[in-house]
Amino acid sequence: MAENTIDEGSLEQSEAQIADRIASGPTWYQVIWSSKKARVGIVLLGLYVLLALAAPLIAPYRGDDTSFGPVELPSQAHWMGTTTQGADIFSQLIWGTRVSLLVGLFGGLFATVLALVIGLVSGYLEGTWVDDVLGLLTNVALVVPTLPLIITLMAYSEVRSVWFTILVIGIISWAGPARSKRAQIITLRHRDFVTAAKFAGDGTGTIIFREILPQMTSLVAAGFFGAATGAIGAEAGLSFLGLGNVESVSWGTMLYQAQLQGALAQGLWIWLLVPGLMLSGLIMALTLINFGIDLISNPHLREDA
Amino acid sequence: MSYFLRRIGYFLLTLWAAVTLNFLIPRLQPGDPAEMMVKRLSGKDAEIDPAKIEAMRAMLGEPEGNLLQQYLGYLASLLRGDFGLSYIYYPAPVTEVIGRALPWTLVLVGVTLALSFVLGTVLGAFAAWRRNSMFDSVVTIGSTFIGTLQSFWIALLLLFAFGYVMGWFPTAGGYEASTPGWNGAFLLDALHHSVLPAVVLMLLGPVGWILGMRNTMIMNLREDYIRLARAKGVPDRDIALKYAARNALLPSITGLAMALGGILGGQILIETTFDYPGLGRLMQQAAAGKDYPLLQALLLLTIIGTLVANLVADMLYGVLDPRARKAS
Amino acid sequence: SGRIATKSDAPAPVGDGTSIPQLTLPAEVAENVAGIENYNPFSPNATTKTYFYEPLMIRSSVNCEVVPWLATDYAWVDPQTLTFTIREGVTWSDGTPLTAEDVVFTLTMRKEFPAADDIGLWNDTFGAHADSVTADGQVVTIAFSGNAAAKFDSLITAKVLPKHVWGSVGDPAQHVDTAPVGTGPFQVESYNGRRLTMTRREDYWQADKVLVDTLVLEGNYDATNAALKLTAGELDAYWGEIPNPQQSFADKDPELNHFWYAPAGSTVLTYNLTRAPFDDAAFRAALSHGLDKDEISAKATYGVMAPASQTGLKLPYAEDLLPEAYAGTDTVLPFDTAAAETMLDEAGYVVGPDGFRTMKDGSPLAPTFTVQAGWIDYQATADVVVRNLQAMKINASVQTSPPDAVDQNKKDAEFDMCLEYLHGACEVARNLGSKLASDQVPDKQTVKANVGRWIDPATDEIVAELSGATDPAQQKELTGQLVDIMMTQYPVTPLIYAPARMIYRTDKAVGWPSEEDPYATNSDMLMIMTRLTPPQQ
Amino acid sequence: MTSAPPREPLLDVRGLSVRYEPRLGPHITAVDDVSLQIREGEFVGLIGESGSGKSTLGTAILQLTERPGRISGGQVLFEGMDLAAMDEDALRPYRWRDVSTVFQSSMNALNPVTRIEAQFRDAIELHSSLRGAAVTRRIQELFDLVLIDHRFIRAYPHELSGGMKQRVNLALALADEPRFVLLDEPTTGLDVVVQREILENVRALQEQQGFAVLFISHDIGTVMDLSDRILVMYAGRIVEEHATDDLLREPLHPYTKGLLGSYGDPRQETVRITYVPGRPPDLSLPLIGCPFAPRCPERIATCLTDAPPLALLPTRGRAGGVQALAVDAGEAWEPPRVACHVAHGQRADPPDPELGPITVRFAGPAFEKSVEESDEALAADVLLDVAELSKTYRSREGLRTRETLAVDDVSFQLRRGMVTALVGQSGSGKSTIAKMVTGVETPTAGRITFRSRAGDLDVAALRGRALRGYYELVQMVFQDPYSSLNPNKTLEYILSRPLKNHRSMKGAELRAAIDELLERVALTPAPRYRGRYGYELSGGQRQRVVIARALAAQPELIIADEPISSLDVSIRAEVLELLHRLVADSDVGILYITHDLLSARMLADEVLVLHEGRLVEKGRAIDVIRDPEDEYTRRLLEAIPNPFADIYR
Ligand SMILES: Nc1ncnc2c1ncn2[C@@H]1O[C@H](COP(=O)(O)OP(=O)(O)OP(=O)(O)O)[C@@H](O)[C@H]1O
Ligand SMILES: Nc1ncnc2c1ncn2[C@@H]1O[C@H](COP(=O)(O)OP(=O)(O)OP(=O)(O)O)[C@@H](O)[C@H]1O
Ligand SMILES: [Mg+2]
Ligand SMILES: [Mg+2]
Repeated sequence: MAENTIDEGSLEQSEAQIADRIASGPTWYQVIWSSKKARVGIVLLGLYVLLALAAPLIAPYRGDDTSFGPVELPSQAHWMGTTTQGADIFSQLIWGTRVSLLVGLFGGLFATVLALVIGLVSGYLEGTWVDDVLGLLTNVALVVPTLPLIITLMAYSEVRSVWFTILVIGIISWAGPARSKRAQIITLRHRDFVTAAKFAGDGTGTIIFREILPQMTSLVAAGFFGAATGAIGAEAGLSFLGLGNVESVSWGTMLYQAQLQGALAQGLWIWLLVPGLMLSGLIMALTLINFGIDLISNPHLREDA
Repeated sequence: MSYFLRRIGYFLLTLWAAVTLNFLIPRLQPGDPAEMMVKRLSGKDAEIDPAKIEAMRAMLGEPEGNLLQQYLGYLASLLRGDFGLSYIYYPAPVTEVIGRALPWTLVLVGVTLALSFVLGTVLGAFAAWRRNSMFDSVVTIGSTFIGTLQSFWIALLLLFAFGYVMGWFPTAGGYEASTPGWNGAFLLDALHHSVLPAVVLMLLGPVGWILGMRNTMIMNLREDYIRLARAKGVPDRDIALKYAARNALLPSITGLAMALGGILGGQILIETTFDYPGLGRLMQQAAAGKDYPLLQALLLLTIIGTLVANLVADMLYGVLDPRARKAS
Repeated sequence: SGRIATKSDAPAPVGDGTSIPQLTLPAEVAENVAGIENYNPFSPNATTKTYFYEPLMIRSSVNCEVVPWLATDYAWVDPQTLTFTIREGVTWSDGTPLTAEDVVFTLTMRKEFPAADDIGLWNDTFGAHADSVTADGQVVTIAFSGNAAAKFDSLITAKVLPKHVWGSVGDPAQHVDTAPVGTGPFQVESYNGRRLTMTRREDYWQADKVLVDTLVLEGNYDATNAALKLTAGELDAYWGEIPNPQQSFADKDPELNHFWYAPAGSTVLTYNLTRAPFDDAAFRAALSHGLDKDEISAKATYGVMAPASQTGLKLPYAEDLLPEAYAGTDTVLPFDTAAAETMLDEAGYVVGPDGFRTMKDGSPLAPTFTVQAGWIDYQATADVVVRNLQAMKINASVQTSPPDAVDQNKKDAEFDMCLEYLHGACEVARNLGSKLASDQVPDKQTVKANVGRWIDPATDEIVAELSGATDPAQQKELTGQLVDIMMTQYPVTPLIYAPARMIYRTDKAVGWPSEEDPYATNSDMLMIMTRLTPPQQ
Repeated sequence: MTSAPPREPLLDVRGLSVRYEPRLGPHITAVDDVSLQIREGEFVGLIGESGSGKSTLGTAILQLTERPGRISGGQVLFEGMDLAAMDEDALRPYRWRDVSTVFQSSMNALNPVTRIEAQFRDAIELHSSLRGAAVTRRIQELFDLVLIDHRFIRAYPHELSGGMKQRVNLALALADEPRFVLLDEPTTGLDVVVQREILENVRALQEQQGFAVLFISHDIGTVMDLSDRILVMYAGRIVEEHATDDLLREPLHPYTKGLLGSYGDPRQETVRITYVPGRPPDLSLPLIGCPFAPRCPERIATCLTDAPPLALLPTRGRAGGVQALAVDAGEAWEPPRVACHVAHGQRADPPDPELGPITVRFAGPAFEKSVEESDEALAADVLLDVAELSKTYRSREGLRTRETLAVDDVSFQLRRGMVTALVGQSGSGKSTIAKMVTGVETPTAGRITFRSRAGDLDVAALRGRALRGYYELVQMVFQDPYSSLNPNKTLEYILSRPLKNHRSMKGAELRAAIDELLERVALTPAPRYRGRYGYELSGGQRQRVVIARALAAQPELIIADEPISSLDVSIRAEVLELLHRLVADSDVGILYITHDLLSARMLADEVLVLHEGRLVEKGRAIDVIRDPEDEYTRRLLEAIPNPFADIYR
């Protein structure tokens, strides 16, 4: 019994020493940049962002311009041909970057914020009824299958805008991260510097926002990139099932239309191939960046990463 | 209240909450199932025959009483194990419909899950052990890349390449000419049909296990007991297997227990793409066709699967990790 | 109603006299997961509803001819009394002869079990409900409570059931029928949960006309798979949607691969007539002239379906019904943006400072086009329509919503424009009529046909008269009046014809319906089965 | 302790260097050209500040260096065979049978998922012909050696207490009767009493079995107590190698003097301890001259330019001879080695006249405490009155709830301007008392009355805002300065919080107050420290910041829970000094919680001894230490290593 106390003590101490070594070591951006994978990811993401921002300059036509002849083969005017509705595939591909990035950014943000708030509240109020209720909610959210939930939520919407997709993705993906953040907050909450802040007269809000949250940045960042990756994939999946916003030009809707129009039977395999490649490129970029972020919170993975 | 009872209580509470949600989800959806059914049966460009809708309504039966009464009735029939008749397979009972789809999913998803787990764990462990080697890079980068691919997209490409162009594999369904049963012809037929879906699952399945195992193993390799084992002169292979892998396996095994619970949800996207007659496809159909009784039963199955898997994973952890036996 | 086909319509002589060994057609089961065997025609999921139980008569969906089937003849004694003469010499597959009692049973059991009344015989949908069904020898008499002429088309589709089997099964809707006893041309050979194999009945009442020895129903294919199976010859016909059938299928073997998309009705642009400016016929007229139906056809159907006539009739098949005034003229409105703009200007919808037209009072005009998400041809259509409207300087936009939501919008009259299907079956009162009748305005609960809410007592009167009319001349006269409304008032604007698809191969059988021989559509498979012959060597 | 006669070296390390070359961050030479020899059956101590490279050296000797570390040069000869040149397969036969170890954090060195028996079994079966029951008998023998009940053989590691795990590790290290055992701080984190017990156990075994030991620790008291010979390490180099007895009498290197100075005898009327100011050098930068020179009070000009080699000092005793060496005539004498210009110069023949006389004591800063100071303090006003305080913790374990009586009927008073030490073994309830006194936990029974200048407060009843108000009166200094400073915050932010919250300061006033606080804890010049982050400071500096933060609220009482136990010996005195000055200057009361009687004696005027939640002894610090009444207090006292006992008595 007595020894148990030591055990914990020494553990805490070594944790602190590790934290110390990290803290006094390279800065976070050095750590991320040090990883070859992350570097590739950042460059790749940069390309995508550029593509999205400069879409009007790069794309020959608007993605939703359907005024061309349907099913044209690749040509000078249409590098990848046109869709059955007469849209330029290459232009759609480029404009589609915008939607995916938008969904990634805001879907990731929304899910992260939701998870963070719920995790924070229940972690900080650990053991109270609020924590119990939120815990139950989290558990339920974890066991309810997502797809039918999405279908229900989607069926409700008269207008399927990208924002609605983002909302739905956020709503279905907060539970897991919220749980891990709760655990993280509970360990942080028992750290000495939090007690010290209490002694310094800081209120709960100040402690959470100025002492605890900054400690979680790498976790939150990793969570954000994870959620963004998930959101982009989810948008594609939803769109593929026809549950997305069919008006917007996204890679998911491109795949959906290609599949619906029997693109493969018509030999229009480019239409199916390229959106999937673009999608996986973007997800790859985010995943690679997350490798770098992992190195911050997990120095063991760091050596020669 | 004792710890044990609390756990069971929590389990039941979650179950109740999930079951209630399950009751509400379909009821919150707009649209009249009878109308939906008739429209679905007659197709998009077709006249809606009010007589057919009337008949369909009579067939499906109107829900009785207010929402509370429906809810109580629902709970009561759940307790009796009565899930009613499926709408889209009317008049087949939901249990029978699910019973037909269950083996397909169990076999396809179960087998690929087991194989993925074994393969992923072994590869992950090996990559961690040979960290920074060529093998490690190939496995890590490769699985990361595969992990970024969308399952339905791979499925479509495989269908195109090996189904349409090469014609090596059937492109839809679970079997074709043979009669289901324990006969060689059927088993071969079913195997032939499940190759492509299984390939997709086997491509994507191991990714999570590989990366998870690799990470935990790398962390474990840093532990003092590994260093001690080296100091003891324990051969490398034993260190890798008995020390590092044995410890790193713990989270993977609990993960496996959870994943097994998830089997009951099927693989909606993949099964749909391959038109595979499993639970995932069934769920997609039930959702699209607003087959409430079927949808509810499937959801319930998934929920219970996940909950039980959670419980099992907890208990398993207790068995596998001596530390947990005391701690929790 | 229509004409009885004469005996001379009998199938062409059997080429070399041999039979068709086997045909493979897509499964009728909508879903294929469970493979549950049930031949109950009332089940939404019946393994087949076509080949075992037969109807009284078959009315071709294309040319509206009534082909006698289990009934050899029918007669309207008066608009409230209908008689059928039941064919003699027909036997059930268990050997029992078919009697008029069976027909009476088939019709009367619906009264007790409304779930089985899929023809609305005992309620007041389209025509008065029945009071009694009686048999006298081979003649079955149905007495209605009022004028029931409009019920005829659905009435004849009732599948006749053997009383000696079905009389004791309780609620027919819930019966699981695994051993069907029917009058149809085939009997079950085997079913493996996915593939239904049927063999020809030698004792079928018109066995000489059915040359298919083995009929296989298999697979619920999507477009891509179907195209693949068809091309490979593993499937002989298909009537689901295959986008771009010319390229995906027909071009791959022009000799053997064919398709014929018969018009089943039209896709019509429906306006919300309760909202300005759609309540203004001049506005609708202008719009109707500014739509590029050819492009719609190209984008939505790969040019397969032709632009539709503004009359609401499917032409040329319903040419007979066309009133004198329009006969011989092109009733497909030409695409002319300039003309449309002039019409709009004249009607007072002038271009405002922002370059878009305004309402007559100068308030902004920005209609939305509500379209079903996932209905890809509808989306393409909406796309073109909105582009056309923009060209007319009307600031229109598309709003895509889930189909259920669109239905709800239709029920609530919460839309500006949407697409609707105008059925092109033979009963003009039931399709064109119901689009324009005020009692067919949808309510909160049910979608009915008059989605645009055309409310006009004069029209109501025409429709009422038409649905009670049994005389062809009178029918033509009344139809002409409805056509006139369409041509002058533009309550809806037909865009293109909607297809009843028939995609088939001719290596094993010929005699499929086609442009040249448009005798039936895919909903008349039983009839088609009697016309298929082996290809001539 | 006696020096063993010279024997052939069992282990001969020649010019060993180890470099850490992480991809990120600077590369360092953690072990720099180290040579040492260990003979059969010899017990050698290796001491040095944290980070001096002790573990790195030990690990390199065992050939267990891991990435990013790398042996960059030198040989490790074991009986003449160079281990450093062998590959893993060639090494394996040597492992454990010849060379074994107990690691620094041996608490985690046992595989958590296998039974202890299995972990012994593979070590034994790998290296001997014993099998089956013979192995079991061997394990039982080993358990007997380390005094652990046989039933724990079948246990899992987590079922053992920390002390037992350490002993099991020790037994495991001896499983194959090795010739050489590396002990790397085998008892860190353990309770003093337990620690003492284990180490004595080790020493007894070593003498009995005759294996050689390299014992690494920064707890020099213990090392001195046990070792025959001492190696002192600084900045990756051995700076002194000396037989223990001689070293105690006459440390040669100024750094060694500094380390030794941190030990004093608590029984003395006036206790004086020294500390080495400054921080060790940054090993990633090239070192010019003697690495210790910047901190050295004896340094001469040459030290800053020329690195002194570790050279033999063949002279026996000092040339000037302050004190004669008492060495038994028959004993073989080994000449010490030292890397110091001054030490060599002073003992040269003739001695370098510019160097001044030889000193034994560290010439740097020191901290003294006399009995008189305590007597004055004991008369001050009562600040906190604790009466019949008890605390029972309830925790669930499986199906049962377990109750722990952490504090049992404790009464005491704290006075202004006085330090009261609360001494006790781990788990005795010290922190629990601190928590109740600070209102973090509510007592199960008893009263805590805070007699502030503004009136009496019932501490147990304080909630929310009132509790926050109470923190204007009571502040806390934590055990671990690493975890009690948020690494992401500047010192300015950290110090501004209590000033803002408790003293409502703003703007220029606030900044001035921060500077004043920094100056008060001797972090001068203040502006240079304001913008620093916690991680940029040494442990001692951090603890000063923690103390400054506690002072910011101008509290009347400060609770210091083991404020120095996680610090390096060389900086402990520094913090004690600061706390001491604080009491003298600001009239605050301090409740000083510790398990270390020496530091209690250094700082406290009154001592409370806690044992299993009960107060077993209470009195003037010097009295309690000189004449302990309670048996338990006596045991605590005995556990204090006192290497000087022979010399000063
Ligand atoms: N894995 C590593 N990577 C980089 N530098 C390291 C690593 N391990 C240790 N070091 C550095 O090497 C130096 C020596 O470390 P070492 O652990 O040997 O010191 P020590 O004397 O054992 O300290 P302690 O008393 O704290 O155990 C330190 O400066 C430390 O920061
Ligand atoms: N929150 C808690 N729940 C249950 N038991 C506890 C709790 N905190 C402390 N204890 C128990 O109370 C006893 C006293 O603990 P406390 O932390 O006061 O000891 P300590 O003297 O400060 O020890 P150390 O020197 O290790 O810090 C120990 O047996 C400990 O296990
Ligand atoms: Mg060390
Ligand atoms: Mg404590």
